[in-house]
Amino acid sequence: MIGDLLTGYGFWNPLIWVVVMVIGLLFAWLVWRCGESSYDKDTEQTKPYLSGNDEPPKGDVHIRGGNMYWGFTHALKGYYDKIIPLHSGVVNDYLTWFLIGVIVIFVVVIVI
Amino acid sequence: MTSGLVIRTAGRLLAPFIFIFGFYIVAHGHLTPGGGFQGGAVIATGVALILVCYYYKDCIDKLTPAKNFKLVEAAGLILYICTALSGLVVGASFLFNWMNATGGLFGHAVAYGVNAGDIFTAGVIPVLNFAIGIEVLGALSVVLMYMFAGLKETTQAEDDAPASTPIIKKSGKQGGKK
Amino acid sequence: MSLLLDNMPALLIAVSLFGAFLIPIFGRFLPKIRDPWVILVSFLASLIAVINAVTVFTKGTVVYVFGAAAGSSAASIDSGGLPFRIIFTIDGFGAFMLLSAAIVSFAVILYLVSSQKERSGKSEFYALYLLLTAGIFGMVSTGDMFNFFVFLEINSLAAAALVSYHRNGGIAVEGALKYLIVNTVGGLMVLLSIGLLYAQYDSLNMAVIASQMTWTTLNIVALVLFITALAMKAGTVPFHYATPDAYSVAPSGITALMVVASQAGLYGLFRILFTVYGGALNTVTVGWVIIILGILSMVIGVTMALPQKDVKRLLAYHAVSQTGYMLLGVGVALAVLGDPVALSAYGQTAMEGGLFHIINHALYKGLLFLAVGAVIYRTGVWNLNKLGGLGHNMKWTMIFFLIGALAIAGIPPFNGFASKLMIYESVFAFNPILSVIAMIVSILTLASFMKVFHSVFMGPKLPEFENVKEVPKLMIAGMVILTIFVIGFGLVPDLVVDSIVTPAADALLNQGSYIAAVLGGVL
Amino acid sequence: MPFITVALLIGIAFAIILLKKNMIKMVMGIGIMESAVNLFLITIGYREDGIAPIFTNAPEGVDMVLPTVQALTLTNIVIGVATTALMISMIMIIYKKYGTLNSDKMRRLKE
Amino acid sequence: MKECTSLFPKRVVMILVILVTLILLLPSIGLTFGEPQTTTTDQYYINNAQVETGANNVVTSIVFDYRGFDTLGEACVLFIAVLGVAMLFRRIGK
Repeated sequence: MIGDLLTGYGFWNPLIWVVVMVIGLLFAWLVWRCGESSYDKDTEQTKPYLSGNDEPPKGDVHIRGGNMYWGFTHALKGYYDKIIPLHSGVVNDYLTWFLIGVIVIFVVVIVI
Repeated sequence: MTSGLVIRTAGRLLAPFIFIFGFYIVAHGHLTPGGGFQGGAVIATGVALILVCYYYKDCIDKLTPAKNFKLVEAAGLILYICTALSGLVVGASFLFNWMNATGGLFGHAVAYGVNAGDIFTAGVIPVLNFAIGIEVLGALSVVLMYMFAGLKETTQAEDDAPASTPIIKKSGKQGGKK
Repeated sequence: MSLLLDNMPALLIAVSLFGAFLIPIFGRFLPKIRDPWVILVSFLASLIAVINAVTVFTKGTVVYVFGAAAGSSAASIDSGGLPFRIIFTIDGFGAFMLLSAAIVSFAVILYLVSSQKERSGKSEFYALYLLLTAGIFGMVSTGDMFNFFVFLEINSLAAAALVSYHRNGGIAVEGALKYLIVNTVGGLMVLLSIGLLYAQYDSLNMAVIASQMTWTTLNIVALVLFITALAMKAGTVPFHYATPDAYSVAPSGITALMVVASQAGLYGLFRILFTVYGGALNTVTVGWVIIILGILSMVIGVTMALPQKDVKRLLAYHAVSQTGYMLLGVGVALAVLGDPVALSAYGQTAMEGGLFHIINHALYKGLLFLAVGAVIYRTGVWNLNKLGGLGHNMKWTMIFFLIGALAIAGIPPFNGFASKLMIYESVFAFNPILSVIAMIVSILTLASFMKVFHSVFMGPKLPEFENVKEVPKLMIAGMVILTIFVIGFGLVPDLVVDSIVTPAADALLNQGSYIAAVLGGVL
Repeated sequence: MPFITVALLIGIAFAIILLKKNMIKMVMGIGIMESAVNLFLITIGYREDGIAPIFTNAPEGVDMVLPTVQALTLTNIVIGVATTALMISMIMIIYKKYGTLNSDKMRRLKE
Repeated sequence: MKECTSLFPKRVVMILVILVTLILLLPSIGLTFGEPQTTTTDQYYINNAQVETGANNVVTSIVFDYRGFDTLGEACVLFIAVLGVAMLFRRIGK
């Protein structure tokens, strides 16, 4: 039988969680059912209202992948400026890192 | 266009001896220094000599195309693995040397210590030697032939892809099937 | 029947190799039956791997001697106490890796047979695929140092050759060449340290070497070379540079299998650390080295993944990042190896979490690569900026990708959550900061997968992808297999942990049992 | 003494691999490293005044050198040949496509 | 762009190479040339290989019998190289 995955702090029992999720979905479905019954898909109601302006075409407002997390990378600019040049694409560098790894780990293991 | 008369004659004269020497090395692998790899490599040297003397184009026209050598190689490997699997058939483990000291082919008993050597000893080892010899001969010849042939200028369309090609049929000239 | 059962470890390799050797002949003369043959051989190999694993989990460590009169008996029957032949020693950990490789390789071949249908050079491709599978199986089941090296080379060469399959104007070949050069140098360093061990102990068997291992300068040199070379194979920071290069240009199905191939390198690392060196190790120092490698991999992997535009490259950086979790969990266990109290308190759990993450990662990262491959198969675009709105036409692919993305981000109830939870909790007991870093990395992982999911599947239908269809059924089948395991492992984590992960962790932590299994309790 | 040679050879090989930008030379460096490792394997099996471990027409009563390492070396030589063949052909393809052998120019995959 | 695109200047690389060489020089202190420390396995091969396998050449008996599986793997490596070369030089639409 399915038991708990004990970790010392909490537990993870998938069955309980599945039950909780099913209840949540049920609840969501109930809420959805209570909705306005006069809602109709193909009428004016579904159109977003942008202060009377025309809605731009969908293709224009779609955020492309490259634009997401622009702020994140911009905030960590100092970090990314350092880290991206490390991935230089030159094979010689890849092997130099190997040598550095050998030396550093050897020194660490020998000294400590 | 061919290379000079001297080279061609020398190549024609030498090649059979190289083949026989390679065969000798393969066959006596369990008695003298050598074995399948070395012998196969020597035979492949003979193939390389012929390639150098007669040019790649003439060779594949007159003799045999490179892909046949691939079959030769696969045949050698299949011989090896079948010999290895035959150990299972006789009830022992993979690669068991079941032909040794049975009296049959390659099964003569061998005396301990220094002796003159008897070619019909060592059980499956000569068989494996031959298998490896065939395999190495095929492999090195194939590699040589492909490198001699080189990459004919393939255009991007002929080449197999932008990194992860669409295989939408309608693009048409996208590298076809074979 | 018993003949076959006794020789299962040999058949594990022999079937794949035999299938691979026949493929050039089939491809030449009988091209029709080549594809069914590949599927059949792959299925048989996976089946044999599963049988082997089940045998190990029920009856204990399997020892198989190649070339002995009776293969399945212990090594010492051959001659005088020490093993003189090549020995396959499949213990719990090996069986665990066999399971993950078997599942992924079978799912991937179903996918590949369908997705590579229209290409040329398929005979070589399938033969190389089977050889790569054989290389992985051999690496995780061998008990002999040099044999390990040979399989490592098979693994590297086959993987590199497969990466270069779509030559793609040279870019794929470039990635393959970088991967090959890096792995060749690593392999040579492994061989050098095998030579160092051989010079001292005059044996190549892991158990024999383990039984005599001491902490001398020579062994330290060998250990350092092992750690760096195998970490390079596994793709941990700062040796990871070739990994994204190779993953991003390989055919998608192959990338899914290469995740397992690099985990075989991780297997080698853990095997060397725990079984061969084991108690002789200065465990705290080496454990911290492993932990720091893991933390670096996690952080740098995920931060490099965030701004990527190439979707496969992004996934490749996530592979680097997830490798860090495994190293973190196992490193914590290694650091407390000499302390029985801490080991039983949280070390064991950390170990199990790290190992559980290996199989989970193989499954969900395989699923993600296959799903992304399906997108690329239909659209031919792998730049995130140009993709969009595919959810309308590729519903199944979207669902599979979503499941994989939630699993990798550690969202319940998928399998990634279970292993990550174990790692967090046990690492928190060891050092809270490490655990916090792991959680932050997990959040960033979720964030970056939201980006991929949004930009590939969400949004309005784009005009250029108007006619995109769902992928063929076989490709779906390959993804379904992995999805079933991803969900299944998430729903019954305790069952999985008890039945396969705990034996694996025990096998690693208990060095003596490995030695006793090979040397017949001589020690 | 031979071990010093091995270390120096590996150092030279690393220097070639890291400093030379020509891919063919890098492959040569890897070849040197392979030879160095082979040399190391052979030397750890050497015995003073040993003969090759072959019984055919061997002199009586002489020590033989250790045979295992020679077998390993044979295996490694073949693996080296295979690796080199694959690398060289990849470089040939890249040269055809990129028109250069320089590893600095070979970085369409980066970041 | 500068002529040299490597991250590391040549001098740094040379220092790294020298350090690694120094590390690799350590085995020459620990190992003795000409007298292997332990020879149990190999002495067994020399003594028994001829009887057990019937081959006069001990190296061959190891390559093909005791460690025959390695040889299979090595043949596979060669096979992989051939397949890889054939795949790289394949021509489409042949």
